[in-house]
Order: sequence, then structure tokens, then C-alpha cells
Amino acid sequence: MSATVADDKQKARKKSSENRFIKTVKSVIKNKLAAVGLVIIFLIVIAAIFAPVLSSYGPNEQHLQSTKLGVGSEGHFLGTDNYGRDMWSRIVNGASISLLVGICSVGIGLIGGIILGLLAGYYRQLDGIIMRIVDLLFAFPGILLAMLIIAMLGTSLINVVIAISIWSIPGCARIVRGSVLSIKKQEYILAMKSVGASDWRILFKHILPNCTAPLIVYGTMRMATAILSTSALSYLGLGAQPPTPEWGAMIAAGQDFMWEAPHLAIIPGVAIMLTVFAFNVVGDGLRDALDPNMDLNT
Amino acid sequence: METQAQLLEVKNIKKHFPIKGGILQRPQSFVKAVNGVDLTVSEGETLGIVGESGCGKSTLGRLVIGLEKLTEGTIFFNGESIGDLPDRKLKKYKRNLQMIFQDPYASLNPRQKIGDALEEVFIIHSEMDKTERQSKVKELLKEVGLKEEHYDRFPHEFSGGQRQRVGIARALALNPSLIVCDEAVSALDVSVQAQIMKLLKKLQEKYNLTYLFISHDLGVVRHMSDRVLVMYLGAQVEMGDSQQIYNNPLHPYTKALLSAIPRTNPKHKSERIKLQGDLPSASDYPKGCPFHTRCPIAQAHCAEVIPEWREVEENHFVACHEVQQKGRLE
Amino acid sequence: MISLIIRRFFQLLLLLLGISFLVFMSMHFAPGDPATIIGGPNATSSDLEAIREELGLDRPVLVQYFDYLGGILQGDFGYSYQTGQAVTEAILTRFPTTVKLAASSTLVAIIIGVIAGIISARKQNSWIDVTSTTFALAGVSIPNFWLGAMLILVFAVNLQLLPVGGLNAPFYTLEGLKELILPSITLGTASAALIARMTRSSMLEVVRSDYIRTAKAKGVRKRPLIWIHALKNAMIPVVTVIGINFGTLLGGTIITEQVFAINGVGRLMIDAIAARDFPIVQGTVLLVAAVFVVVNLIVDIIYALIDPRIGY
Amino acid sequence: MSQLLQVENLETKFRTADGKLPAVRNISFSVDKEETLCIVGESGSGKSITSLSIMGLLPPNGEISSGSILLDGDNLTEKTEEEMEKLRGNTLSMIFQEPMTALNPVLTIGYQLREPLIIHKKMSKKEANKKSIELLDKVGIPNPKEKMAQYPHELSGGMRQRVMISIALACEPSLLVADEPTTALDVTIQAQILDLMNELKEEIGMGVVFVTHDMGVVAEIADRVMVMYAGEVVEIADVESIFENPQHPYTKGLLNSVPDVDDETQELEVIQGSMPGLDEEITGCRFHPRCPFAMETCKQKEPPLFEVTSDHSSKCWLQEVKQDGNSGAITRS
Amino acid sequence: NSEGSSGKSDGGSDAPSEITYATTSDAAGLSPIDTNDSVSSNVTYQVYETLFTQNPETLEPEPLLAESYETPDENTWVIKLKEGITFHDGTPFNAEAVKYTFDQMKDPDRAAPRASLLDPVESIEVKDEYTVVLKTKEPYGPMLAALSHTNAAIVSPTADKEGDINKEPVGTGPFVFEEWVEGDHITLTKNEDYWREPAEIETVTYKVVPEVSTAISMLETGEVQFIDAIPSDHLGRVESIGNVEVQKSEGTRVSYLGFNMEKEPFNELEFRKAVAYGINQEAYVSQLNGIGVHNESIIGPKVFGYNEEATSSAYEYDPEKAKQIIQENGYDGQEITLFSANRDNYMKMAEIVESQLTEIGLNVSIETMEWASFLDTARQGDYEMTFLGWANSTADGSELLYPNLHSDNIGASNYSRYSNSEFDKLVEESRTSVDQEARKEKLHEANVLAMKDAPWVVMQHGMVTLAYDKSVEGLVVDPTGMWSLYPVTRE
Ligand SMILES: Nc1ncnc2c1ncn2[C@@H]1O[C@H](COP(=O)(O)OP(=O)(O)OP(=O)(O)O)[C@@H](O)[C@H]1O
Ligand SMILES: Nc1ncnc2c1ncn2[C@@H]1O[C@H](COP(=O)(O)OP(=O)(O)OP(=O)(O)O)[C@@H](O)[C@H]1O
Ligand SMILES: [Mg+2]
Ligand SMILES: [Mg+2]
Repeated sequence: MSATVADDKQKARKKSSENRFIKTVKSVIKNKLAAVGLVIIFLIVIAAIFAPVLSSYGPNEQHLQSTKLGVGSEGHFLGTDNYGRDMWSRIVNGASISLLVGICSVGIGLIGGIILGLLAGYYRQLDGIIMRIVDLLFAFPGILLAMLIIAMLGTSLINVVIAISIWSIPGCARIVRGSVLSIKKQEYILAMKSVGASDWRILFKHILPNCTAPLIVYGTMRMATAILSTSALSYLGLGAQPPTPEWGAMIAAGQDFMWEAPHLAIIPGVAIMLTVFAFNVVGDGLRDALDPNMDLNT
Repeated sequence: METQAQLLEVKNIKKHFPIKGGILQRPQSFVKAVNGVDLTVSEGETLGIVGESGCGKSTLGRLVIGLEKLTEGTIFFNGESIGDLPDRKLKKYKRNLQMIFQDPYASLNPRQKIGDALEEVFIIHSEMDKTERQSKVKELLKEVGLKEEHYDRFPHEFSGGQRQRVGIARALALNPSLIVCDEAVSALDVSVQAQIMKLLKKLQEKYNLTYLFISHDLGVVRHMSDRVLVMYLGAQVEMGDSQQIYNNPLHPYTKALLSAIPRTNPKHKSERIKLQGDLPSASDYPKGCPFHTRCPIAQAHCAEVIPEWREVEENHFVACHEVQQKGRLE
Repeated sequence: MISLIIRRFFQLLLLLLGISFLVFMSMHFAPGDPATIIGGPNATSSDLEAIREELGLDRPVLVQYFDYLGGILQGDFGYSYQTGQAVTEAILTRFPTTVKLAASSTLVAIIIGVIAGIISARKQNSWIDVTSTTFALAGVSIPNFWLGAMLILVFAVNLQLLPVGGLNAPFYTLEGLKELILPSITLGTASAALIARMTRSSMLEVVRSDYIRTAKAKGVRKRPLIWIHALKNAMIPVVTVIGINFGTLLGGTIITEQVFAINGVGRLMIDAIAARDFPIVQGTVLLVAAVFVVVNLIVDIIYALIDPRIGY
Repeated sequence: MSQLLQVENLETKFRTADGKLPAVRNISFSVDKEETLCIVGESGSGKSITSLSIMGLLPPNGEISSGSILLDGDNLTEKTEEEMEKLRGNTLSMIFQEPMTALNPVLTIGYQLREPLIIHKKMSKKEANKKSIELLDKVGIPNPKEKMAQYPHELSGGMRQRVMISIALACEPSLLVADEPTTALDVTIQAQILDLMNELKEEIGMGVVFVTHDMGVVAEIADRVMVMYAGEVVEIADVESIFENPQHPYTKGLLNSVPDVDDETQELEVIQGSMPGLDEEITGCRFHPRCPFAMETCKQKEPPLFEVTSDHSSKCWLQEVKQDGNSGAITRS
Repeated sequence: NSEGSSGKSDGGSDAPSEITYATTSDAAGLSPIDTNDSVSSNVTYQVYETLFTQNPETLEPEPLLAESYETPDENTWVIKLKEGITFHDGTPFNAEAVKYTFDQMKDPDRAAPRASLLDPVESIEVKDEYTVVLKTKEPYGPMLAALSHTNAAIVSPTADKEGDINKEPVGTGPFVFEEWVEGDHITLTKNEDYWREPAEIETVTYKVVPEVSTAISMLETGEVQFIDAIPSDHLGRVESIGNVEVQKSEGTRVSYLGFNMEKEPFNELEFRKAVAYGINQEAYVSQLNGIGVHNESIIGPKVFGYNEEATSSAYEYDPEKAKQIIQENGYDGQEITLFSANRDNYMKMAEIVESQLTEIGLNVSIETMEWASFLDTARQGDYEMTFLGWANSTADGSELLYPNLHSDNIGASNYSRYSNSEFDKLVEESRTSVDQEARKEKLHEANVLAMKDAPWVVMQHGMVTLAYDKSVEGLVVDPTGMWSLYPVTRE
């Protein structure tokens, strides 16, 4: 009898181990704010994918006769902008761009940061040099860096992405380095060394997966910053090329009409805010979910 | 003692870690983690290494299996000096030297399934295909008292004792001849500790393994070891057969250590030899005999002259001025 | 400590050397030529040549760079291409303003952030925590320029409580304080939000630690428990964040200065970039980098003051 | 001797992802003045939770779900947080396992030591300072004056534990709870600390609850011993009886799995298996799956705490067999 | 308390005599010889004076520092100066000062950015204390327009020799330089010894406010009294402010879409025609809130040389025709990139034109660049179609057509790289004739020719705007965008 109980238990255990991902998601959802965040992200992704279906106007379709219509106007429920373009269509179509900007720039930044951080943390000889480079990037004002890059490479969304990703390298590198320094002292790394694993294998198979928790948190937060940075750059005239419906550029452009037609800046602002909010709370939730002390906190 | 080649021979090894400081971050001083240790281990034998925290036991173990570079000295394995070997050959040798770690919770990658962790050893060292590897791993799991179905589990789903079994399986995977057990049972509960010690003994018999058994628990060491090395502040203070060390300790430090152990006999409260003060920090290494600052029988010259490592009776070595004299007198 | 400062000083020199080289090269190889800006749209090619020659831009880049370095060694950071003003003068007249702005907004950020963080950590998951988290996130996600314009609209134009722009009066006068309020809030909000979040999580972590349990076991009351036993420990990671974030803050001054018509280094810098006024760009970037390093040095010193385990 | 602490049917539960789980199950025990009660058991058996329950310092997700804890006749479970604050550090003190983390790293030794004196004894800073130096001197710390201005990281582990002890004893508590105070220390240091605690106990005349998993330490310091297994008390007796006449199979197993330094030929006895988790439901005796003597009853019914002598009880059905059959000591099969 | 109230009534009775103007960027310098930008001109215009000045309404040159002039022959200009005028530093204003100033303008070492104004002038001679003679190589038609240009203002020779007039300007104007805090503000005070009646305004402050909306907020709160060049997007807000008056009038500025005439298919007339037919300037101008005039003539209505007939030569908006040409010539789906500086007005043109050209079947994208890179790239001809503007600060058609479309200036200010010898000839004739009627005729012909060739498609002619507090009186902006503070009063 006890044997079958034990068997059941094992099955249950097996199941739970297979669904670690689901488990993490579940514990994220348990945090109510994070659940809201996940829903928002889901909706944004849906919007990004189905943008053409969701809007009856093209995002760049101008109607110079009906500009700056207010929210709730007939046929344009979020109104129109100063060129008479449908705000809803622009917001929906901008979702994929803003998400892409966020994901790409964070992605590139993470890759760069991870490589630098891993090398600096693992090889003591490289640490000094790499961290000085990271300091240099840190000390270089972000906006200036972006301006220089854009001045050099020209204004385009891709260059904006490059600029912002370079911007997120140093933070990521520091985080990774910090984690590597503590992880490399763990006994399982020593254990891998003692069975003769190569540095490459240790770095990417054992150390990297164990730095993911702070990276996920950093990444989600950074995503928010990245989307915002595009708006700051657009404000300085260095953002996405018009008429791209990139949210940051939309706020920057709408800024001029804050008195007459405040919705032109507020709507993309709210869109960014919701996205940033969503990524941040999900980041928070993930951090809690990935926290080894999680069980004690529930 | 037979002059037949020993499995492991360690000659006057030292490991000094630099402490950096100052404007240029140059080494200012050194932590003498291991400061001149000689020992030999023959095949199938267990050498226990005891000493207080920070005395360099782990560092010694790591030096032996090549996880740390020697500052000084040589290590011979099967009569060949490991330090001189080219990298490729070294790798082959390293397979013969494995380690079991102290903390069962930290010695497994928390994001890797137990099965994968063990398989990885074969991926690194052999050309076996997946099914061969898997059957090999399952064999190993059984060998250390785990079940096949544990293959797909993550470390956090195991108890400490079970994890330590996995650690042992990993060390065994490559058929090593020498295993360094660094506090392999210290973190375990007594009941589990006993299980693991039994397992280790069983495996030793079956595969004729040689152990370097590191622990601060003198009871555990006595139970496991044929011979025992006592260390203090990176230096060897006494070495001999278990019998000799436990029944007839010569060095005042060994004596104090033995007397400090609480015995499981409430009626018979032993007389303790009290040591003053704490272990000096490894960076301000005492001159002369490292133990003189706490030694109850220290003499003036102990603070000046480093005692020699002497064989005072057969196979019983001590590094103490006082003992030496007594030995001569007797 | 002294050795730390000396070491940092040498690191700073190296860093500045690296940055100056980077900026110099990127400015020179970026499209856009100071001569076209000075000459204007209808200058002829020979006009431009003359301007280039006058500015010394016709020489090989490396020669120009080493010339520049040589000048620096003699304390000469060059002259603005646009106005001919000495770079040091141009920067030094604006630097105090920017420092005032950065310092006051850091102060605002720290005060708001730390208090909000502590409150929401103490009342974890309560409505007050959720509200403060929401505000913090909103704070992070509002673009600087938008917030600035909104604040002007509400507090300066509609309520007429505060001036729209400028930062000229000394900060210790009522006038000066009034001028500082809106820009500081604009610039400090995002940092405040970040600090609040950091404080919260760090506080939660500290509250779980053994020594807090020890303090409780001694019978320490809630208030000293939070403000003495926990806060100092919790501040350690927060201080780091403040230091690192200072770089972002300096970037933020560019936009804040623009919105509030403040004559600071940030604006000098972007105007100079737009005009390809290389000497000014160089000077401002070097200054900003130096400030960043110095602030981080200060952070490290504060660090050592808070945490006795760190000794330099 | 008069009863100082009386714990009756204490049950402590944790809210976890799998529901409310008991970590301490209905345990009762008492401590007299000037008596040391050792709580032994393997990791996870509920020793710490028991001591934290007494202190009222359970983690946020833990709660005392039933039972009472009487200290000098006062029921601690009914006290408000403010009332507990007044007791803690004053009549009720605690020492923790990790001397490395239990002291606040950013406050000086002096500050941390003065604190309880200022809070509870309303001393001025100057008085508290004087008293603190005396305390440090008493626990054998050289140059106490100097040490007052130092930070915890500047002291060795042994020193820190001495500081912890002097903090705990500052207000001369009537009950001291010590949760594995020597586990993290080397044997030589441990010996010093144990001696010190014995001395001070006598001097102050306090009761001590001493948690450990080291049988050697138990033999060294205990007057009475309580053995815990999976949240339950399985055996409780005076120290001699535990070592010489252990009744519960778990206690015996525990004693037999300790390698003895003085016995080279000792064959270790092994208790098979491992401790059940909090969430594991086990009918009957919670030890039966690991018990070599398990009988049918053991699997069905939970045993009560049988009295072996007036001062010795064991929670095992074997007692019933023994008492019924009037046989002597249990012999092993 | 009575004191306070009396003080208050004092302030009430005395009109404030200070005025503050918000400028989006700081002046580059304060010397007319060494600067070329409109921000600097706004300051120098109040401090220095020119020999002639354009009547703000008719734009006809009238003497200012000059008393009168005669042209004994086509290549000689004899200018009599007013007597008894001194510079702010006490230096007397005389023929020497004029000669000094013009020589400095022309000195290659000084590299004066607007040296081209006096390019045709060969020599400057001092005939007597108050008479200068300018000799030209060839007849120079726009001479008076050039001499009216703010950059041709007369500077104090002493001040220029002994100091830096770029920092501390010294002229003869109604306002005296007081201080310049770079990046923040410039202050001028009334010239008490002005040769005419001193100005009413005591103090003028130019405050740098980079953000237009901030400047407007300041106008609303009274921190500044006037702003100019209001972007169309902000006009609505400015007009809604109660205490603010808005002045709008037609200006000389022209904005255009320019083709790169050295690239395929932009060098093909048919293609340019298609684009010209495809662009609806009407629609573009309509969304400028009235700050723009739809007129497709290159020489605008406020510029010398304009002839209404020219408008009939325009390729008026006709999308059907555009599509037809595109079909016929196989331009369908032609990929083109609109190159624009990232300034609001140009980006706006780009966005609207992009949308309109997409409609006629071209495949359009926009590339923006910040100003410095833009100028560099455009100058090198590294673009297909771009948007630019010309301020026409002399309001003379020759000064528009010559620099922008004459083949002499390819590689410099002729960004379109337009080269047409017939056109060149007409422009040269317009420059070298001093007969104003003949000049007008030549300019008209050249204008029509260029419109037919369509290297440019004119987007709009500008309006000049000014928004000021109702307490400000007498402030008038002229078609070139300049305003004088001399006649201004506050009540
Ligand atoms: N990588 C290192 N760098 C600097 N010092 C080190 C390093 N590794 C070990 N040490 C120092 O060397 C000394 C010996 O350390 P080691 O870990 O060998 O001691 P141990 O006897 O194993 O102690 P424990 O019982 O605590 O494990 C200690 O003082 C330790 O601080
Ligand atoms: N905050 C908590 N939430 C949930 N379960 C907990 C919590 N704290 C402790 N437990 C569980 O309660 C049980 C008893 O823990 P306790 O700390 O009392 O064990 P212990 O006997 O002191 O062990 P050790 O010797 O390791 O200190 C353990 O199974 C533990 O996992
Ligand atoms: Mg060790
Ligand atoms: Mg415990």
C-alpha cells in the first residue's frame, strides 16, 4: 500500500518537474499585479500581430481634411493626428515596432553584456580591461552615445536600436559579472572542473543558465527603458523615420499639440506606460518566482 | 614501509594566495593556505585529513586533483610528476583523480537534471552514444543506491543524502583510482551521514579506491581512515596510523583537538586541554612553530624555529620541538 | 581611502583619454562638417575651405588629436568653433547650473524614493504598496519632456505658482527654490521611481535576515528596527543604484534643460553636437564622464561609511 | 525546582503553496529554573521552529495554531506584539546558530550590546556602556573596551558567538533559548563556548533550552533531553537515561549512527531512509517507515507518549508491549 | 502700507520700459561681418545700422545712414552719408567707417560668411568725410538691396580693431549692447545719444528658450513679451491666449522640393513634371493654420522680380495627369527617397508629400538626418529629392535665383545642381543691370523658365509671424522676418 502511495508521489513529482515553466508562470500569475502585466503584454502582442485586421485605416493614411479629431470621433474612436491619420491604427501598428525595438535592443544589449560579463567574471586576467571598457560605456552619457551613433550611421530605426542596445550593455555586463563571480565559486562549477569540463562548457552550460534570473529581471526593466529612450531620441529628432508609427516618435510629435489636441501625445504615452508597466510588473513577478526563497514567501 | 611506488606522493607542496592591496593592486601579502605538506598514499588506503576550519584542508585536496596550481612542490601520481605532464596527458591523469564535495546543495547545478549532470561526464570524456550513456548513468545511480527513475529529476527534488549520492556517482563515473572526499559527510544529518560513510566504504572495497578523506569531525575521520594527517594553519603537525593518532597523540595540538570533542557519555566528562585564543588569521602567519601562539607547552624557541617534520616512531610523524625532545629522552 | 582616491584618479585619467579619443574620432568621421554649419547653406566651396583652414580642420585627424591632447596638458581645452569662446569658460559658466539641477533632483529622488520604498516594503502587498508601485512604474514610464511640459502647463501657466523656466537665481533664495522645483521633479521622477523599487526589494531582503531576527529577539521596537537596523543595510545596494543612475540623470539634464530653458552643460553639449562644435563637444563629454567617475567615487566612499566591511 | 517554562500541546503551522502544514505537532515539555533542556533531532525535525515559537519570532507565514506556552505562568501565545517586545531580550533571550550572520554587520558591537540594556533596563548610554564592557569581559573577550567600537566582521566566529551570548544575557533572562549556538564553530572553540554557557547558567540561574543535533554536545551540557522527529517529541528523559537506557528506536538509531572517536572498531548502525517532508501524510507512527521494529499497530495508530519512569517518556508502541509484557529492556532482533 | 500702494500706482502709471523676447537658439555672434544667422541678425539689427533700409511694407530701399546716392555711371555708386552720427563708443560715423566695414567684409582673411553681398564691389573709396564711392566690375542691380542687408551694417572701426565686436558689438543703432551671458540671454539698453529720437524701450532682453512650447508658456505668464516665427502647429495655442496679439503677414521665404538634377530619373523633365502634378500644395498649406501661402512661382509675391503671370506656368495639382505621365514613362513603382532635415517644417513636408506621391503610384520612403549631416550630404549631392527653403533676406529675386539655381554655384548653394545656360544668362543680366524695370523683366523670364524646367517644386511661400503681449505697441515684422524695436512702446 505504501508502495503505491510512494509511486503516486513519484508520478506527481515527475509531472511537477516537467512543468517547471508552467509552475513559474503559475507563481507569476499568483502575484496579481504580474498577472495583469501578463495580460497586457498578451494583448499588445495580439495587437502587434493582428494590426492590419484590427484597423480599418492604414497607419500612414492621411486625411488632411480631418486632422486632430478628438477621441470618440466617428470612424476614428481614438481620433486622428495632425495629418488626419487614424490614431488607433497607428497605435496598433506601432505596437509591433515598439515591441521590436524593445526586444531587439535589449536582446543585442544582453548578448553583448553577457559575453563581456562572462569573460570578465570568469577570467581574472580579462576582468580589469573589460570592466574598464564597461566603465567607459557607463560614463558616456547615453543620449550622447545615441546621438553620435546616429550622426555616424544616419537616422534610422535600426541605428536607434543599435544605440540603445549599446546603452544596455554595461548594466548587463555588470550583472552577469557579479553573478559569475558568485557562481564560479559554487561547488558544482568546481565539480565540473574536476571532471574535466572545458571552460566553454562551464561558461555556457553551467554558469550562464544560473545567471538568468537577474538577467530576466534586468531585461524586462530594460525593455521599458528602451521603448522610452526611442521617445527621448525622437524628441531630439533622432528617432524613427517618419511616418513610422513608433510610439516614442508619436509622443514626441504629439507634444507640439498638447494644448489643442492632447490625445496625440497622451495616447501613445499611455500605450508606452502600459507596456512599461506590464514588463516591469512581470519582471518583478519573475524575480519573485525565480527567487529560491519563494516557498517561504507564499 | 615498502618502497614500492605509492599511488600518490606529495612533496613539500605549498599554496600561497596573494592578498592584493595598495594603489596598484599588487599582492601585499600572502595567505599561506598550504605551507609545506608531505604525504604518501598507497592504493586502496584512506588517508584522513583533519584540522580546524581554514587550516587548508580543502586547498590541499584541490591541489592534489589539480584544481589549483601549486605555488611550490611536486605531486607524483603513480610515480609520475603531474606538474611536468603536457596538458593532453594531464587530462587523462585527471580522470583518475576525482572529488566529492562538501555541500550537497551547492555541488549540483540547480538547473540541470541529475541524469544530464551525470551524462555530461561521459560526453566530456568518451565517445559513447546517447543510449550507452544513459544505461551507464542508470547503472551508476543504482550503484550509489538511487533509482533509475531519479534520472529525470532536478537537484531540488532530492534530500541532502540523495544529492550526496549523486555527487559520489559523478566522482565514480570515470573509474578513478583516487577520490578526494572534501567534508563529504559534514553537512549531513548523523543518520544520513552513517549511510553515506557505509556507501563509501562499500565502494572502496568493491573498486579498490583510494580516499583522501577530509573532515573536521575527528569521529568521522577515525571511522573512515587508515591513516590520519592533522593540519594546523596550512602546516602538517602530525601524521600516523589512526591508532597512533587517536590513542597516542603526540603533538599538543592533536591532544587538544581530541580532548575538545564532546563525548557521548554524560557521566564521564573529560578533562579538556584548553587552548587560548583563536586560530590566527592565515595572513598574519606566526613565525616559528605555527601553533606556538596557542600551545600550552610552548617554549621560547618555538616562536623562533620552525619544527622539523620527524618520524618519531614508525610511520608516525610529528612537527614539534617538545615532542622530539621527549622522544629522544624516552 | 587615500589609495582608493589616487587609484581612481589614475583610472579617471585613462578613462578620459579613452573617451576623448573615441569622441574625437567619432566626431571627425561622422558626416557633417563644422565648416558647413558656420558657412551656412549658401557658402561656396572656397569659403568652406577657408573656414576649415582657419579651424585647423584640414590637417590629418591624428595630428589634430595629439594637438588637442597637447593643449589639454597645458590646460587649454580649445575654443568654440561657433563663438570662439574658450571651452573652459563656456563650460564653467554653465556647470554650476547643471550641478544645481542634478543635485537637487537627486535629492528629490532619494527622499521620495527611499521613503516610498520603505513604506511599501513595510506594508508589503497592501494597497499602499500597490499604489506606490504603480506610481513608481508610472514615474519610470513617463517621458521626461512630456512630464516637464505638463508640469509647466499646470503649475506655471494655469496655477501661476512657479516660473516657467530659467535657473538663474541662487538656490538659497525663494526665487531660486521656486525655479528649481519643476525641473527637479521632472528630472528626479524616474530616479525616484527606480530608487523606490530598489529600496523596497532590498528592504524586504534585509528584513528577512538573521540579524533582524536577532534584533527582534533583543526586544527592539519596530521603529528603530526599520530605521536603524534595517535601513543602513538596505541602503547598500540602493547607493550603488543611485551612483549608476547618476549617469542616466546626467543624460536627462539634456532634455530637462531644453524644456525649462536652463542654460546648462547638457544643452551646451547637444547644441555643440548639432553644430559640430568639436572642442565644446569634447569638453562637455569629458566633463560629464569625469563627474560620473567622481560621483561613483563618492558613492564608494559613502559605501565604505555605511558598510564597515568594506575598507579601502 | 520550580517550573519556569511549560509548553502544552504546541502546534505550529506554515502556510505554504500546498496549504497549511504543521512543522511542530502537538508537543509538550517543560523547563525548570537552572535546568538545561536539550532538544535534539535531525535537520527539519522542528527544533528551530519550536524555539522560535517560544520566542514569538516565527517567520511571517508561520503561526501557532494551538497550544500554550507558559513562562512563569504567563501565557506567551496570548500576548500582543508589544508585550512580547518587552519580554524579549529581557526575561526571554535567544542565541542563534550562525554567529556570522546573526549580528548586524553595520552596527558596532557596542551599539548592539548596549541596545537591550537601554531598552529594557532603561540605562543611560554611559551606564550601558560600562555594563557592556563588563559583560564582554565576563564572556572572556580580551580588550573589551576596544572591541566595543569594532564591527562584527572584525571578530572571529568564536568571538562573535561570545558577543551574541553576552547580548542575550545582558538583562539576565530567566529563560535562554539557544538554537545550535556551537554548530558553526570548530571543536576547540565549541568546547570553550559550552564551558562558558554552563558557567553563566549557574551564575544567573536561568533555564536553558538548547537546540542541537550533536549527541556529544547533549551529553556535555544537558540536564534533560528531548528528542524530536518530524515535528513530534519521540522521547524525553534526563540525560543519563537517554544515553544509557534509550527507549525509542529513533533515539537508539541516532546514538548508534554517531561515529565514536574512542572506539575504533565501532560498526555504525544506519537508520534507513530519510526524514519525511512536512507535506508527507503518514498514518500511525511517523517513524514507522524507517523503524526496524515497526509492527502492524505502528502503521495504523499514532502512539501516545508512554511513561517509562516518572522522568522518562517515549512515544512508541514498543512501550506498550513492554509494559504489557513487563519485559525488561528491548532487545534487538 | 500707504507706501506700498503708492509704489504700486507708480508702477501702474509708468508704462514698463523693458521688453523680453524669447529666441529658440542663442546668437552665434554679434558682429554683422562675422555672422550670418537670423538669430544674430535679430540682435545686430537693433545695435547696428545699414546705409539703406527696406521699407517694411514696400520693401523699397530707403536711405538710413546714407543721406542720398547717385549713380554717375553703371559701375559707380556715390553715396552721401548723414552727418553728426557717432558710434556707441564715441567713434564718429563717416566714410572711413564705411570703407573699413566693407573692406573687412571683403577681406578673405576675415572669411565673412556674407562676403558675397559685396562680391561685385571692386573698390570702396573715401571721397570726403561723408561721401563714399563704390565701384563695381559690372553693373550690380541688387546693390541697394545688398546694402540694406543686416549683414552689411556699418561697424565702429575702433571697436573692431581694439576689441571683439562679435562679443561686444558697437554700432550706431538705437540700442547699446549691455551684456551677453552665452546660452542664456543678451541684454541691450536704450541709446540715449541716438541720432534720432531715443527709443522708448529702456531695456531689451533676448532670452534663449529652446523649446517653443516653453516660450509660449512664458509669453502666457508674462515672462517674455514677444516671440516670432511661430511654428504652425503652435499657432492655435498662441491665438487662444487672452493677453496676446498675433501678427501674420506674407513673407519672402520660399520652401521647395528640390530634385537632384544629376540623378536618374530626377534629371528627366517628365518625371519632375509627374511629381509636380502629383503634389497638392493647396492641401499642404491648408494645414499650416494660415501660416503659408500657396503660390507655385519660385520668386514669391513679396520678392523683387515677382510677376503674377508666372503662376500660370506652374504644373498645378493634377493627380490624373501625374498618373498618366507615370504610366507612359514606366515610372510606376519607382522607388524614391525623400531626404529631409529633421526639422519640423521639412519633416512635415516630407510626410505629406510622401503620402501624396504614394498615391500617384511611386514607391516613396523618407530619410531624415540631423541638420549638420543633412547639409553635408545635400551639398555633396548624395540624395534624390529633398526639401529646403530660402529666406530671401534681401527680398531681391536675383539673390534667390543666382545662389540657388545658377550653375556657378553647383557644389555649393545650388543644391539641385540645376544647370541651364539660358537661365544662367537671364539671371546674370538681372544682376548686372541697374535698370530696375529691366531687371524685373529678366527675373520674370528666368523664373518662368525655371518653373517649366522644374528643378524645384515650390511648396509654399512663408508667412512671417509675431506674437506679443497686448502691452506692446509698434512692433512690426517685415516680410524678411526682421523687426525693429526702435518704434516699440509699452503701455
Ligand atoms: N582562492 C582563494 N583566495 C584566497 N584565499 C583563499 C582561497 N582559497 C582559500 N583561501 C584561504 O586559504 C585558507 C585555507 O582554506 P581552505 O578552504 O583550504 O580551508 P579548510 O581547511 O578547507 O577550511 P574549512 O574547514 O572551512 O573548509 C583560508 O584562510 C582561506 O581563506
Ligand atoms: N517559513 C517556513 N515555511 C514553510 N516551512 C518551513 C518554514 N520554516 C521552516 N519550515 C519547515 O519546518 C520544518 C522544521 O524546520 P526547523 O527549522 O524547525 O528544523 P530544525 O530541526 O531546526 O532543522 P535544522 O537542524 O536544519 O536547523 C522543516 O521541514 C522546514 O522545512
Ligand atoms: Mg574546506
Ligand atoms: Mg534549525
